[in-house]
Amino acid sequence: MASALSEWVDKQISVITCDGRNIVGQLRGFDQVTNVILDECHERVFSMEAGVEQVVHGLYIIRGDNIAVIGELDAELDAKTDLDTVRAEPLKPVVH
Amino acid sequence: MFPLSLLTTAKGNPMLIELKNGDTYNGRLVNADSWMNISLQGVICTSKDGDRFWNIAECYIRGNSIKYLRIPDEIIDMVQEEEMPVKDKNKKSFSHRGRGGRVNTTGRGRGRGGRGGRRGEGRGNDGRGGPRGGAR
Amino acid sequence: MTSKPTVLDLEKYIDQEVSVKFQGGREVRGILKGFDPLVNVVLDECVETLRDPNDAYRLTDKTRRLGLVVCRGLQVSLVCPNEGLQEIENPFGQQPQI
Amino acid sequence: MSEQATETKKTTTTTTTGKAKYQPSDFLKAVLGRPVIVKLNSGVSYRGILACLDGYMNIAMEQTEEYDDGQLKAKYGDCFIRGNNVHYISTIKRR
Amino acid sequence: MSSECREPLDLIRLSIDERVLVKCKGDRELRGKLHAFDQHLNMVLGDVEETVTIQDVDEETQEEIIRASKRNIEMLFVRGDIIILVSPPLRTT
Amino acid sequence: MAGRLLPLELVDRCIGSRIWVIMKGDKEVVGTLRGFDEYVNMVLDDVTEYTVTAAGREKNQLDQILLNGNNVCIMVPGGDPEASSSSSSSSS
Repeated sequence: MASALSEWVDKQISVITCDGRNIVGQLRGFDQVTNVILDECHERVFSMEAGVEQVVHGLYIIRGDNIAVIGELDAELDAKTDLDTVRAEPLKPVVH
Repeated sequence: MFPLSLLTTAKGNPMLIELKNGDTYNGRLVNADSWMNISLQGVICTSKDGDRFWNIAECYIRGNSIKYLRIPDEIIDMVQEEEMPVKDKNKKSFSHRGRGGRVNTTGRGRGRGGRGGRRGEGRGNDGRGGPRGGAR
Repeated sequence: MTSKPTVLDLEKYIDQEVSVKFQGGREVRGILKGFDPLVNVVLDECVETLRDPNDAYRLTDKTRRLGLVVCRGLQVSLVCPNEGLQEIENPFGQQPQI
Repeated sequence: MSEQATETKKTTTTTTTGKAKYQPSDFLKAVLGRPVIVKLNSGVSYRGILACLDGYMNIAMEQTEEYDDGQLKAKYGDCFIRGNNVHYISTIKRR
Repeated sequence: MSSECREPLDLIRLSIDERVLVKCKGDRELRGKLHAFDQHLNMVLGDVEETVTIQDVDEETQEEIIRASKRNIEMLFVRGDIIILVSPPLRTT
Repeated sequence: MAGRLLPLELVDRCIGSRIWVIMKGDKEVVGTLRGFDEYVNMVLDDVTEYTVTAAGREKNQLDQILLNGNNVCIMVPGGDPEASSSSSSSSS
């Protein structure tokens, strides 16, 4: 079963980790347990008081058992959203 | 490209590893295996809340206790070099990598300010995830 | 059973003091007496650093003595020698460099 | 605990001092049909008659009573408990 | 005594197309008709009533209030690893 | 010690005597080790179960138990928590 991720290689994806963080970056590779290579990635930190803070991180290997959600980033839609005006509660960690 | 082959290529390079308990480890990668078990040397350990720091000569980290690894950007170019067939090695695609100085890197993003909350049983690892032990 | 070498050969730390951290937040230190490829570890004169009852990942300065113990490899997150382990000031200026 | 645990033990390892060994698989065979207490990692415990058990410590019990912090919370005619939550299975002392 | 129960999952097999009680992690209980299950205990339940027990502390009186919120779901896929206990409700007292 | 000590050999030598088992969470168990399997599930006799909370150590006696080895962190041959003292000393 070709993994859905293979279509997104070299594309911009958004990952939500089990500790509630949101990391956006270019998918460079992945493996069977969904370990993921994210290049030129940055973390989006949401808060109710300020706009979305984007923290540049660079090259990441994220472990599959720490990933909750992966989605392809819609570049146009993302460009249109003004992250400075976005206010949101940060996600809580997954509870096992 | 496989994450574990990228990791192997990164041997000898500095990297940052955050564990599931929230501590981060900055050090040089000495060795890694197929379970992502890792040994680092010249390590600085930062506590979960970013308020305490330790110097450690060397440490063994178990793969399944890792959240993520941050490795220097150049490593990925080294791996692509190896993978690229010889003929088009010269016309290396130069996507605007913006590899220059990093802009407003404020480090650990949301890592600062402990996540707190009792982890309780922590990662309740339910033996069902991996390939099945016994015949079913 | 064939002992596939682990990524860190613990042999060189035999009879030295090491620290072991477990999944879920427990942490102990003791003299390394033995180990196996699954990183089950034998520690002598072992001492556990107790944790904050409300936060399993926050250590207190309270400890308890356990003596000769076997640490279960399945739950081990980290092993490091205590030789050269010392707490330091924030070495990162403003944020961790890599 | 995987499937092999319930097959007859392939290698019978006796202790270096030759002490009688009572393996988990022996316990599982001996406890079938007897009243037991099953404690889960969450602290909740179940008292009932152990009907059957498999290599993952999945448990089927009858006339089960659920206790949390010593208080009776529920009763189940038959119930299945998923093995990964089990902390221990305990026999009940013959009074 | 009970029918010969060779394997605990037999108890679940006996409950196919019957209503069952499924107790899940996170103080959640599901009551519904068991259509299918697999060895990971992933389940398909029909005509389900979900009960979530919530504990909150009343700010003024500081005493603990326990309330249950219920909802009905027509068809539900339940992932096996959140399941703690399964019981045929007919015979629960 | 003769040569390097294999951890599971030490546990094997403990069969027939008391053992103190400390789990990943806040649970501890002390009993006489009867046997264990390759997953270190253990059969214990005359068991005392401890649940350690901020309030203190809650004790409970049990007859014979099969302890799931999945969350076992530390095993102390012969050890018994009543004997050991919990002292507060500055961490090294």
